[in-house]
Amino acid sequence: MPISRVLSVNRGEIAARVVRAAHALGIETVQAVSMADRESRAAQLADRTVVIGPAASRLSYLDANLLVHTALQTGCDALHPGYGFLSEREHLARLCDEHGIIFIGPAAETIAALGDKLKAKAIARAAGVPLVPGTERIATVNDAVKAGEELGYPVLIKASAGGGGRGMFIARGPDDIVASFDKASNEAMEAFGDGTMYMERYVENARHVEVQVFGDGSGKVLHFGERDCSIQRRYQKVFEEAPCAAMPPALRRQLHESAVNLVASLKYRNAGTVEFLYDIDRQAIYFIEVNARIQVEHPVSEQVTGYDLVQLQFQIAGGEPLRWTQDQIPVTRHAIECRLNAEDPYRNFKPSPGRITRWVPPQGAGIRLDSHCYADYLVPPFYDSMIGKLIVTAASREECVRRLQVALEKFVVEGLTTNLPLLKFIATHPDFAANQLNTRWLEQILLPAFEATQE
Amino acid sequence: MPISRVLSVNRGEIAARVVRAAHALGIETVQAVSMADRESRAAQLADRTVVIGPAASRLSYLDANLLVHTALQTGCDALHPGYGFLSEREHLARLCDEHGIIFIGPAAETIAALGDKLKAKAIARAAGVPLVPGTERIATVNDAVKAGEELGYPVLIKASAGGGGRGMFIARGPDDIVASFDKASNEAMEAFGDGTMYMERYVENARHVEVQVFGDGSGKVLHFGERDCSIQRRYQKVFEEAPCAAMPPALRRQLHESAVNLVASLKYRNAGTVEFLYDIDRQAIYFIEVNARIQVEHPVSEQVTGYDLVQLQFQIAGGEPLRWTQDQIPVTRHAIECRLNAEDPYRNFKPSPGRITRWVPPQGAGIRLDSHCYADYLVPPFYDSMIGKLIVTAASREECVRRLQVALEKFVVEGLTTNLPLLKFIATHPDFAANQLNTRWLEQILLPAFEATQE
Amino acid sequence: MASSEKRKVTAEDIENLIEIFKQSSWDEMHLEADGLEIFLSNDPTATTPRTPAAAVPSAAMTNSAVANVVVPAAASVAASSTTLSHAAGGAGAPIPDGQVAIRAPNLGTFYRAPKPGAPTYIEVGQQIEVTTEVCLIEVMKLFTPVQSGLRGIVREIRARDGQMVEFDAVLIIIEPN
Amino acid sequence: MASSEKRKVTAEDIENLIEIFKQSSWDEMHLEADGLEIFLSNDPTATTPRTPAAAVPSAAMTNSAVANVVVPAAASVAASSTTLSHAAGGAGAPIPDGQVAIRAPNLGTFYRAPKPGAPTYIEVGQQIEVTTEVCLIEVMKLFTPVQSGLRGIVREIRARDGQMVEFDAVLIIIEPN
Repeated sequence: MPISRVLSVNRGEIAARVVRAAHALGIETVQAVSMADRESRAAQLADRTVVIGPAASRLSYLDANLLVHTALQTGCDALHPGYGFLSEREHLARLCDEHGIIFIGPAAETIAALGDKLKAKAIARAAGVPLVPGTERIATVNDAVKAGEELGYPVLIKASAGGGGRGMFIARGPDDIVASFDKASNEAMEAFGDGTMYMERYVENARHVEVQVFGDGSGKVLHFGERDCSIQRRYQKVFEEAPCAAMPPALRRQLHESAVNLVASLKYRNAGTVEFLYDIDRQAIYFIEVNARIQVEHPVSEQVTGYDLVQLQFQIAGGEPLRWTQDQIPVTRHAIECRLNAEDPYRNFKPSPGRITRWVPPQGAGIRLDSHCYADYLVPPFYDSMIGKLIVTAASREECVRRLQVALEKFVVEGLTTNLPLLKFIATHPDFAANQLNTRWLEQILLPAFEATQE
Repeated sequence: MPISRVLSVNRGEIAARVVRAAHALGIETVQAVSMADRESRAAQLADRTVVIGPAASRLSYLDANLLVHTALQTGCDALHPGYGFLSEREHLARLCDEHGIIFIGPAAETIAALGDKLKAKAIARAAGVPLVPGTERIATVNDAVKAGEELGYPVLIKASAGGGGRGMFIARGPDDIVASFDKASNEAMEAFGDGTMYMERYVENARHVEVQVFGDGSGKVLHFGERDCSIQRRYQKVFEEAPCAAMPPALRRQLHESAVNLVASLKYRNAGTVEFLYDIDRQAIYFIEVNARIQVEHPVSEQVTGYDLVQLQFQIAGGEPLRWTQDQIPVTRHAIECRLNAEDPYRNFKPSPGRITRWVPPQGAGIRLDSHCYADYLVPPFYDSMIGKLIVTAASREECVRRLQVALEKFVVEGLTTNLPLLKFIATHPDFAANQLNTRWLEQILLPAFEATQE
Repeated sequence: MASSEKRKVTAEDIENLIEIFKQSSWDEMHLEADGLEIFLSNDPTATTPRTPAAAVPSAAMTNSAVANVVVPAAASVAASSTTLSHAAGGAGAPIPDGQVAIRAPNLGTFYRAPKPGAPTYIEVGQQIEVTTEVCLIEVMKLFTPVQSGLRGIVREIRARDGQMVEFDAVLIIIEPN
Repeated sequence: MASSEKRKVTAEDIENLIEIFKQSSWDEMHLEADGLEIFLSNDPTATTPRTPAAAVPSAAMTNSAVANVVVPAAASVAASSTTLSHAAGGAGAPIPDGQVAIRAPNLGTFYRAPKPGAPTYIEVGQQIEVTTEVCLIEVMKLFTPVQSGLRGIVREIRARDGQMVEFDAVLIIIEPN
C-alpha cells in the first residue's frame, strides 16, 4: 500500500532530504520539530509542521510516544526516522507496528537482532561472512605459538576474563609470544583470578569499508556498491567516498557478496549498511556491524549508481518490490562527501553554533550540497554540529579530488566558525590525492600537520 | 565514451534543466546565451557562459555554425539542443557529427527521415502502426458508398488534386455521399481540372495522445508511458498529463506497442515522442508524427515513472545501453503539467514580458516547478512567453487535480501579467475534473466560458 | 516562581530568550546574569553590545513544573507567534493585555473533562486557584492533568476538546487576580 | 553614424538601452523618441516616470555594419560589463575616458593577422582610418575581416590572437582623433 502521508521525525539536513524525497513521490509530509527547529529548512518545506517539544532532544526527538502520537493525530500512515536519534531503536519500530504506522526501516526484530553485537556476529558467521579470525581459549605457550602461525602475525593476545588491557599484548612473531605469554597469563590470573588467554588477528593498517544494501523483505537484496570511510576522527567519519578505489576487484566481490548474504539471511527490509574492516596488509575483510538505517554518507552511493536511496526507502516501505537485478546497478563514477561542521578545528573541535550571516555554497558540474542551512539561519546549540554535506562526483577519483578542492575553495560560510579549513587541508594533502591512508591517518598524520600550520 | 563537458544551446527553463541534469551526472557545462540571456538561470548555474550573439535568435540560438564553433572552442565533447530552435534540424546534428561533437539526440538521418511527413508515414505504415484509414482514388458514387461502409462514418471526402477545402465534404452516412459526391467532384474538376476524389475517416472527437520513447541506438527501445495533451490552444499544448486516464488498457497496449515498433524499426537513439490522434468515438489510434527531441512536457512522464529523462539523454548519448526491461518502468502515479506563460489571457494572449517583482511558487507534496524565473528576473521580449511549468503528482487523477487547484491558488507572480487565471479556471472546471474533453474543448467550451467571467 | 527570585540561568532560559528575541522587532538584546553575558543582534556585523545598559524586558518568564505561563512583555511579541503555516493550533491570536496564557506543557491531545460525559474541569468566567486542574493532556493513552499554576478568572479556552495541541500551544487564557 | 542624426528606434536599440540601464547604477531611465516612450525603473512599484525631463545619456550609440562601437557614457557603465564568472574574455577592465572600444560583431576566433606568419593588421600606437581592417574573426572556417569604423590611434589590443571572443567582447581600444 503506497504511503500517502509521512511524519518526518528527524532534524537538520536529513529531515529536509526526507521531506523533499517524499514530495517528489507525491507523498504529503508532516515535520515534527522541537521549539528550536521551528524555522528549520524541513519545517519550511513540509506540508505541515508540528512542535512536539522543547529544544531538549529527550523531550522531543527522543520521545517515541510523542512521535507516534503525533503521527496518529496528524493522519500519517508512515514515519521516517532519519539517522541518529531513535532511528535504530526497536521500541520505536514496534510502537509504529502496534499502531498501524509504517516504520520506514527494517522490521523491529531485525533492528533488535542487529543491535546486539553478539547476535549480529552470530548471524554474520552463520551467513559465511568473515569475522576477525581468532581462537578459543589457549592454555600454553606452545598452543599460542601454533595458533599464531595459523592466524598470521601480528596477533593480539588477550585475557579471556580480561578488560582494560591487563594481560594483553601484541605479538609480531613467535619470539614475542615466548617472551610474554606466561607473564601476561600470570598478570591475568592476578587481576581476574583466571589466567586463560585467547588470541585474534591484530589489524594495524585498516580501512573502514561498508556496503550499502537494500532488501524488500522477501529475501531479495541488492547492493549499491561500497563506501570507503577511513577518514575518521574519534570514530566520527569526516570524508566518505565511493567506490573504495584502493580495493582490488576480487576482494570487492567478496565484500559485496558477504554483505548481501548477511542481510538476505534476515529477509532484510529497506536500507542498511554492512560495515567491514579492510585489512590492507593481509588483503582481507572482517565484519564489524550492520547499521539498520539510512546513513549520513548515503549520497555518495546515490551519486555513483544514479539511484535515489531515500525515495527507494519510501517505495520499499510502501510495498513495492526491488524491481532491478544487480547488473542494473553499475558503479560508473567516483564520489566524495565531506561533512561541514559548525566547530572550530583549531580549538579541539569546539562546537560553534550561531547565526549564519553569509552562505554561498559552490555549484557546478558534479557538485551537490545536502544541507538545511541558509543565510540568516540560526544553528541551534542543542544538537550535533553538522551543517551540511558537500558531495562531489566525477568520472575518476583523480578528477573528483580536483573538483572537491575547487568546490571547497569556493564555499563561503560566515557568521560562525566551521571546519572548512580542515576539509580544505585534507582535500589538498598529497596522501589523500594518492589515496595512501588508513583509519588512523587523520588523527596520526593529518591533524598534527594541520595544527602545525597554526604555529 | 561518457560525456565530460556539454554545450547547452537552448534557453529558458529547459537550459536550466539541462545544466542541472549534467551537473548531477558530474558533466561540466558551458551555456551559450544571447545578450538578452546573460543573467538567465542557466547562465548562473553553468560552469561557464558564452555570449554567442545578440538577442535576435537568428543571430544566436538559430545559428548552427556559431554553436558548433563555440562547442569546439570551449572544449565541449557534446551539445544538448533542448527543444525548439535547432533541436530537430538535421543540419545541426550533422555538423556536430562532422566535428566530433556528440549531438544529444537521434542520428541526423533519423531526424531527416522523421522530419519529412510522407517518409514518416511510410515508416509508420511499414512498422504496422495505424494511420488514419483512407482510400486510394475513388471514381464513382457507388465506390464511395462502399468505401464509406468500410471506413465507418463520418468520413471526409476530398479532392485528390485539392486544397483549401474546395471539393471537400463530410458525410455522416451514405445519403450524404449520394447527395454531395457528384457535386463535389464537379467542383474539384472546375477548380483543379481533376475530379478524382479520395476518402478518409473523419475524427471529430479526438484526444492528442503521445508516447515517450527512448532508444539506445542498438534497436532496443523502451517506452515511459503515454501523455494526454488534449488541452490545446492553436495547437499549443496548455495542460499535459500522464497517463491518459481516459484510455482503456487494451488500446493503451496497442498505443505503446505501435510507438515502440515504429522507432525500433529505425534503431532509434535517445529520446523521442510518437504522437497519435485518439479517436474517442471509434476507440482507435492514428499515428501523427514523431518528435525527435526531448519535449516540454517530459516531466509528467518522469513523475509517473520515476526516471530522469534528461539525465538518461546524457547517459545514452555517452554510450550507455538501456539497462532496463519494460516491466521495470511501471506507471504508478498520475501527473499533470500546466504551462505558465507571460501573456494576457484576457487580451487575446498578448505576450507580456517584463520584470518579475514577486515570485512565490507553491511547494509541498507532489509539487514540482521547472522554471528559470526568480524574483527580479527580466523576462525578455524576444522569445516565447513560457516562464514555467508547474507539475503536480499524486496517486490518482482525482487527487492530482485537487493538488493542482491548491498549488495554482498558492502561486504568486507579480510584475507582469500571466495566464495564471486561465490555468486556475481550467483546473477548477467540472469537465476537467471529470476528464470529459477533447482537443477542441479548450477553444470551443472553456475559453468562451472563461471570457464570460470577464463581462 | 516570581520573576524577582534569583535563580540560575538554564539552557532553557537562553532558548526562551532567543525565541522571544526572534519573535520581537528588536534589533539587539543584551543580558547579563549569573556572570553570563548574552548578546543577540539582527545586525550580522554587530560584534559588541552597543547598548550595554539595556536590560531584559520586563517579562515574568517562569517555567512552572506544571504549565508554561508566559506573561507577554508586549502584545506585539505574543502576537507574532510562529510564522509556520500550520503551526501551533489556536496560538495565533494575541493574548489581551493583562491576561496570561496557560500553555501546553507537552504535545498531546487536549481534553476538557476527566472522562467522556463527565463535567468539564473549568468554564469561562470561573474563578480558579493555583492548584485547580484545568484540563487533561493525553499522549499514547497516558493522561496527565494540568494545573493552572496561577489564580484568576478563566477568560477563554483556546484549545479544542479532543484535538491535538502542540508543545507550548496556548490552551487557556486567565485574567490573574 | 553621429548621435545627432535622427533615425528610427529599432528593437536592437531598445535592447541596448535595457542593457545599459541594467549595467548602470541608475534607478530610472526615461526616453521618448519616434513617438515611443520607454520607461525603465529598478523600483518595482514605480508605474509613472518621476523624471520626465531626464533624457537619454549622452552616449553615441551606433551599431555600424562593421563593428559595434560604444562610447561609454561614464566609466562606471563600461566598467560594470557582465557579472558572469567566465564571461567576455578581456572585456572586464574599464575603457579609459575618451577612448572607444571596437567590439566583436559576432562570436568567433580572433586573429590579428590575415594568415599565419603574415604581418599583423595593426599594432599599438598605430594611426588607423575608418576603413582600416583591424582583425579577422573566424566562425567554422569562415574568416571575416573587421573594419575599424572610426579614426584614431590604437591604444590597446585586448583580445588574444587565436582565442575565441564572445559577441560584443571588447577587442581593441582606440583613441579617436
